[in-house]
Amino acid sequence: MTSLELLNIRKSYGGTRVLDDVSLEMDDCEFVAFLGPSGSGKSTLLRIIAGLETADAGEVRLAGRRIDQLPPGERNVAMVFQSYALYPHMTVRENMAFGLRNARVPKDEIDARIAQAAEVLEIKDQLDKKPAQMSGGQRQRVAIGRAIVKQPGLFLLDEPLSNLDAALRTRTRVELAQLRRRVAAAVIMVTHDQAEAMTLADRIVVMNERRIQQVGTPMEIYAHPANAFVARFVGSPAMTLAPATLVDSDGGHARVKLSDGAEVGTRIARKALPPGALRLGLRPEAVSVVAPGAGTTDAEVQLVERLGDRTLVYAKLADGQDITASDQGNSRVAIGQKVGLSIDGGAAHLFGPDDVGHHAEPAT
Amino acid sequence: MTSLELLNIRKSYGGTRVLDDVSLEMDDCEFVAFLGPSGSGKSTLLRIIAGLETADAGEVRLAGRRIDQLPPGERNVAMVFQSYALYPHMTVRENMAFGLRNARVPKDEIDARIAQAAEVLEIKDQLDKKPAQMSGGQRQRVAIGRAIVKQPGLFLLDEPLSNLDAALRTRTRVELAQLRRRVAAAVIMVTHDQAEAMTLADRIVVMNERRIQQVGTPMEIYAHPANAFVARFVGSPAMTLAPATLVDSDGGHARVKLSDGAEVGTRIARKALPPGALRLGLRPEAVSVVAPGAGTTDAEVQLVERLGDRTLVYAKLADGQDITASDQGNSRVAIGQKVGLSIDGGAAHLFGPDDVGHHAEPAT
Amino acid sequence: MNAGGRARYAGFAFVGPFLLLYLVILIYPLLLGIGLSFDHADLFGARRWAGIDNYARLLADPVFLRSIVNTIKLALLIVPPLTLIALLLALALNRATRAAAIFRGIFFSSSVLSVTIVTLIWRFILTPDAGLLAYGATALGLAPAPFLSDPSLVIPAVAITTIWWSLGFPTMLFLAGLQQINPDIYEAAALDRAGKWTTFRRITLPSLRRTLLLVVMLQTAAQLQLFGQVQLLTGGGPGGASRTMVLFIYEAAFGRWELGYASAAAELLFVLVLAVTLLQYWLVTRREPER
Amino acid sequence: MVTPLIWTLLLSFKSNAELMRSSAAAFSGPYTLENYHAILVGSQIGRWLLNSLIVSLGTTAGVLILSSLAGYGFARLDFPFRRTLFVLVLLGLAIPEQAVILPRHQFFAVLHLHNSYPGLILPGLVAPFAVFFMTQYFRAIPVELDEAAMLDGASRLTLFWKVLLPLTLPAQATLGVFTFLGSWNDYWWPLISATTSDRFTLTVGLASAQMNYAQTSGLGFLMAQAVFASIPILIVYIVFQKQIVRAMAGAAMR
Amino acid sequence: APRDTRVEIVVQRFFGECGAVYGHSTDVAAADTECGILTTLINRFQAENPDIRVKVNVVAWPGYPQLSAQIAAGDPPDLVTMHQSTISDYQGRGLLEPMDGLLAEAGIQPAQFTDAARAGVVKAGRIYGMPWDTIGRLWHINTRLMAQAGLMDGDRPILPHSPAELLAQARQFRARTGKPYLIQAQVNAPDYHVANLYTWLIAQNAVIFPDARHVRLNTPEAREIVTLFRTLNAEGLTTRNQDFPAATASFTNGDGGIFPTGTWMIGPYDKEATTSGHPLYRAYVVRPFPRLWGHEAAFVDGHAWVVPGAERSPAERRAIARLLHFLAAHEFEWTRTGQLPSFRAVLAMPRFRALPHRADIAQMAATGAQLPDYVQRQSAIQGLIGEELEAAVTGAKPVDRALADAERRVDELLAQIM
Ligand SMILES: Nc1ncnc2c1ncn2[C@@H]1O[C@H](COP(=O)(O)OP(=O)(O)OP(=O)(O)O)[C@@H](O)[C@H]1O
Ligand SMILES: Nc1ncnc2c1ncn2[C@@H]1O[C@H](COP(=O)(O)OP(=O)(O)OP(=O)(O)O)[C@@H](O)[C@H]1O
Ligand SMILES: [Mg+2]
Ligand SMILES: [Mg+2]
Repeated sequence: MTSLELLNIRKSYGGTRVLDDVSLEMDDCEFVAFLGPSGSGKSTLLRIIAGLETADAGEVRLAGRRIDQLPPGERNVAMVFQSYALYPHMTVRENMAFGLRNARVPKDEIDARIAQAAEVLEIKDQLDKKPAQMSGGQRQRVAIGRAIVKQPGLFLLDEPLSNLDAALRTRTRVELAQLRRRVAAAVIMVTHDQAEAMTLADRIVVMNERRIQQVGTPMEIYAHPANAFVARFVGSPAMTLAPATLVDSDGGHARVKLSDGAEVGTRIARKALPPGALRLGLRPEAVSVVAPGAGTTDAEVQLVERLGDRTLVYAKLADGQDITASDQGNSRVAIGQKVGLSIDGGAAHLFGPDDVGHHAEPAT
Repeated sequence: MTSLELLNIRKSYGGTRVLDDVSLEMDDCEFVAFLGPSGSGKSTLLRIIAGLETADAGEVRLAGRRIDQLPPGERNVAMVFQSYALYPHMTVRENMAFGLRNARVPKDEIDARIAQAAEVLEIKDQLDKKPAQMSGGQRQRVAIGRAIVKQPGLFLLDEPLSNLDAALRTRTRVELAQLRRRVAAAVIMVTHDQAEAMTLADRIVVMNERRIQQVGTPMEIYAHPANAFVARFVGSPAMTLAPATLVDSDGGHARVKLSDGAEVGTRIARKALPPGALRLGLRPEAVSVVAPGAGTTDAEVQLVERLGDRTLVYAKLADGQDITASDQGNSRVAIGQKVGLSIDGGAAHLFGPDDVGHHAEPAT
Repeated sequence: MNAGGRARYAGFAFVGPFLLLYLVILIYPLLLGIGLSFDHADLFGARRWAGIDNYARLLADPVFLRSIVNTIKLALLIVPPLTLIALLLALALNRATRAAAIFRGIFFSSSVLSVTIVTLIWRFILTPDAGLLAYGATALGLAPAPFLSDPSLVIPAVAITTIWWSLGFPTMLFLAGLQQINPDIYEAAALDRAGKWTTFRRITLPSLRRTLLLVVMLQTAAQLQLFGQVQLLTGGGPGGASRTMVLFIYEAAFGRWELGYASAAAELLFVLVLAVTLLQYWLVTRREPER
Repeated sequence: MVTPLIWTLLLSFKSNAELMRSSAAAFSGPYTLENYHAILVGSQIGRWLLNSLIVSLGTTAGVLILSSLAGYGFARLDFPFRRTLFVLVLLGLAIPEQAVILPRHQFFAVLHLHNSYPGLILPGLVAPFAVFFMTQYFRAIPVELDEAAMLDGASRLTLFWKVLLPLTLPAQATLGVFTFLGSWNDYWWPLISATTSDRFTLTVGLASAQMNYAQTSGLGFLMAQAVFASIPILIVYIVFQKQIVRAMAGAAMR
Repeated sequence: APRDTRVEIVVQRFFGECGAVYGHSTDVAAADTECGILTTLINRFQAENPDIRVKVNVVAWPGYPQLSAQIAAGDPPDLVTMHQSTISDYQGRGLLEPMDGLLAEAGIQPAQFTDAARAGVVKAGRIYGMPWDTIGRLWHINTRLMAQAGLMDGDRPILPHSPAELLAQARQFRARTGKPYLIQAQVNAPDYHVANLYTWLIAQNAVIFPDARHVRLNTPEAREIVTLFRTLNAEGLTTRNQDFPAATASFTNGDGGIFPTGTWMIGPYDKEATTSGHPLYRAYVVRPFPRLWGHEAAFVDGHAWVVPGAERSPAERRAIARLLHFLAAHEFEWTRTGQLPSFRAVLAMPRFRALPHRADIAQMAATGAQLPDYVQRQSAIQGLIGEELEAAVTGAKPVDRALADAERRVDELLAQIM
């Protein structure tokens, strides 16, 4: 069932357009991430849904009801702020109860809901502390708890993890994932961390420059980026985009030549490609390190990032083109070394002059 | 050549011991990361080196000279604070010049050094801005620039990346790596993010509970964790530690049985193991998802984390033991599903009752 | 920030009560006063149109002109040292020790006294034949300085009294300002080889810029209205050497019953205070980046 | 710095007759409680104390309420002429008391407000600095808190009352102490507004209790009065001193 | 409780509060100090007249800002203490009730007043107050030091009869005792020099205020008087930097010969003079200002009871009259403070004459002179003249210029009176 519906939302600040005709539909219980660079309008869109900002045009509907005219408190949405925005003078319990009291929920019911949320979030013994007495991770949970107890139709999370340190972030991410399976509600999470979005969301809404660039499951977005922006933005480290020229086609599939002369055969349909300059998109896992001369082309190693289970190699082709490759965890590659790169053309992408992405045809 | 030398450093706050007999040697131009959980004393140790705290006992030597009696400004070290600690009322240029002026460096020289640092850090056109007018990433670079211009013998960085958002963090990490190759000085970086430490450091000093747990290159620490703490702390997601009992040995190598009955043959020397309860250490990449029944054992999927290029699967064995496995990027595994797990015993670790780690013998 | 702009006028409900009182109790009398300043008027309601007579007379009245000079001199002699001492005190007391807390209390307690008592105390300190300073001076074999009867010493004497009396509040403001400064930047400065003085001048002082502005503005406005100390301590003497504008206004109103004249002087004082305050604000903020 | 204070204290315990010869007598005994006795037994001191408390507390409460409301309004709400009105309030900082006190007196006479508590309290309620201070303080509170409360369904009043106001407690304490202090020591307005001695505040009452040449013949008594009148403020200060410094840190200079 | 139906009158006075000692006392004879005597007097009146409720409003000295405020607010008290020199201000503006009727009702005839007192309350031909005393300045003299200086003739101090003699005696005093001849409160006390100037101008029959709008100060007579004090100051024959409390203490401690100050100090100093061991013990007399020019004269002022204009019922008037009557009948008690009586009868009383030093100063009731009744703003004017005189005496300004400035400023002030 459709839960949230955005219709042609438009918003400007002063003379500056911030959102341009944004429309979106979201299912009940769906977890959607708004992903995009800073300033792309993610928070603004979220705040329009929450009622903290007013759209200049467009409609917001929740469970079929138009809510954009309602005050924030009556929209049946709950929000977790980036800064948590816990009430510093209230205990955890009071923080959670505040919204319910305002909604005149009976006392018993309030207690029950708080107890339950505290159970889920494992903060039962923190209920009488004040936020200042808690660690960052605990505060985060209280902020989530404050949203949960309201049993809203829609959770809105604005960069809920960005204030946490790396260790806590990974843990909290898992917690968020588990949480959403326990509470039956739709969730929108704003983030500019693609790993976060990929991990948590059912669907990702990639935003850039006032518009939605692509909407899709994490895998769709990773595997079939709609355009070069999405391709670069999603995936870490970023996809290499190397200028390429069409050479030939084998079996209807495009074959391209990189600027250093190396040729790569793709599984992308030749005829779908527009005329004009192309860029070849290569994720690091499509480029592996081999002995010099043994691969598609050779390169010089610029930087080695050892991540334990695998190693990322930042290299330069003969003509200066940067390219990121991957190697095993116990790679012996060193900076300055010459290596061979084996490019898996079957996993490559092509982007035309209009920036639209073209992807390998499914293996038959 | 030995650059920094710490000898039996001890420190208490009030009655609480924070550092216990810490000793360390560090080479010229080496990049060392202090890695450890919150409260393990990393910052304290760093601040003792900088002269911002005084050790209760022990010596600090830099380039052979004892420095623990010198005031901070005269120790020839530079520090980058977690909060940057930029002087808010000074422009970027003034921020960088401040320390040099105090050291009576000639005006020309100051200008030259600032120009050079600005060049390296790509903040040339920001020099006349004030910190408040800059983004987090830019401020970070200014903080680094302020350290660079002093041309110190040792850089101290206290969680230099923890204030950055995820996108910026990855980029800055690469920048830091490049930077240290351009400035010839030893670097100590405090962090509790193991990815950061692994990526950047020549050697990692793992700290916990007032003491150094292990010192080694990232690969040593990843591959041969000295104890269970290091094993769990380094590597993301954390290594699974499953109780195991010694069954038998094949060819002098230990073979163990997990609590669900599955048996795993390791390449760990049998005779090195102490008597008593063992734990089997498995990194996610040592456990791969296969069809049910086709692997070492079976498990039920609890959570799936899709990272694009690979997928992490959090699962439970029949007896309730948690285990983390990995699968390909396009894995179809879903929550609740039964899967088989194939355990690569050759990559497993064993920890004895004394917590000491035992690792596979090198393949011959 | 509000939904739908329904609450465009809600703000008035919050600022309204204050604004109403403000208009009725401050602005309306101010306007009445401005009206009065164009009248010949006495305390009991007699009124006669005077045009700019009062102002013309004021600007030709050497006593008034001297009171302006005295007032400005006093402000100049009080505000900078007061600010400086308060700043130093705050620096000294900006620590969490018990002693510091006790001293904060002591320095605050002089502000607690009413002006009557303050002047009384200082009269006894300053009087050359009987004051504490006199005892001290005599003990050192010096002739005690006639602080209250020498025209050139009376203004410094009043200034000292005032500084002693007013120290509490600015000290508090500075203490607060100091606590705002991120302690990390002091450590950064230590690593940057900044000595005590450099740290103060280049780190502390600039960080206190806004506090400094606030203190100076508030104190200037207050000291330009200095009154009780001179009325009680010197009566404006000797020979008018310490008559301030407000004392002049007081004398004109209550001594001579020339309400119109007093009002005109009060309006000129208002203009002076306003001008000086705005000037300070402009001087300090003009080079600040937009925030 | 402290000497004058100690001296005041010592003087207050000396007999007036002895002090008439020399105020230096303060530094040696004998000390006496006669001055405090005289204050306490003096006919109307209880009444004046009560009046001062009513006026000072009334003023303080009023200032806190008005400036909190206005501070919130100026800091958080958008309404027509907001900036202009705020500047207008700031102009009030420059208005000398003398420019308004007499016209205000006449105007209060017309309203028959003199010699009454409202007449004594009302002028103190108009405190532009308080509004400025509270506005700054409210500005320092993150807007997210407002938004969180709005999403929690709080009305503007609930938001103000339950969420923001408690956060300004340190500021209220500071402002309260200074307002109380100013009101307690105010002399001119109560002098000309309170016309009968049963409406005098402590400052006016104590002044009236002085003989013409009190400095000569009643020095000890005067000092005892000073000490006596300061006690309530010192108590208030000691109780709130922690809050005060914290508060100013929050608002003073953002 | 039944409502208080008694007629109420509000008495407003300065002189301080002394409820601690005299709160409920009606024993006037046992009372001491201005405050004590007045408090017990009113207590006694209240006790003797239970049908009247006397509400006493004690105000801070001098009480005029408050009185003005009360009048401006339309709520003045019924009976108020006022300096006689101030009556013109309020009378000139029509704010006081003429009291001829009230006094008649109280059984008091103006002829009972001393000349000095009557001059203080009669304005424009009508009586605007019941005089309560006459206060003037006297020379308080330390006879021990005068003896040491060779300026005693038996138990009588030798006082000068001309300016030259004054200087000679002062120099002699200085030489013999090493102390200043005069103790003068010159700091923050503008009226001090004015009293000197007025006294000796009046002694020469100089017209100070020729009419309501002018003063005449820049005259040879005035210059001579001021020059004398300038010389005293310049030669160190007087204390220089003292204010009133310092000068008072100075005289108490025997640090100078003569302290010209008010009648009100007789009581405290006499107490010193009768306490053995104190510097003034048996070494204190007072005299009116000496005759340096012209004839014997004293510039005096006095307190009076006045009635601000307001609507009052006949009952209230009767109550006021009864209080006035009572006060008049007990004026002797008040003179124990050191002030001179305003009723001839008291002046003649043996009890009064028997009070210490009173016989020496009683003549002031006859020689005492006040300014013409049309002179307003005396207090402001004295402040203003005093400021200029202080400048002249201390040498900050030439005498001529100071006097000319004073004249100009006073004329300007008078011109503005509405
Ligand atoms: N109140 C405002 N007034 C003016 N411009 C604003 C306001 N709020 C946001 N903007 C502008 O709108 C654009 C979108 O802002 P928004 O906060 O929605 O971005 P975002 O995608 O959430 O970015 P981030 O990742 O940095 O939070 C930005 O350019 C921002 O500068
Ligand atoms: N000034 C201090 N007074 C008392 N205890 C302190 C002080 N500074 C640090 N500690 C304590 O010393 C221990 C080590 O602190 P330290 O800051 O070195 O930890 P850390 O490893 O840097 O932790 P984090 O990762 O949280 O920064 C902690 O338990 C901390 O509470
Ligand atoms: Mg945002
Ligand atoms: Mg730390």
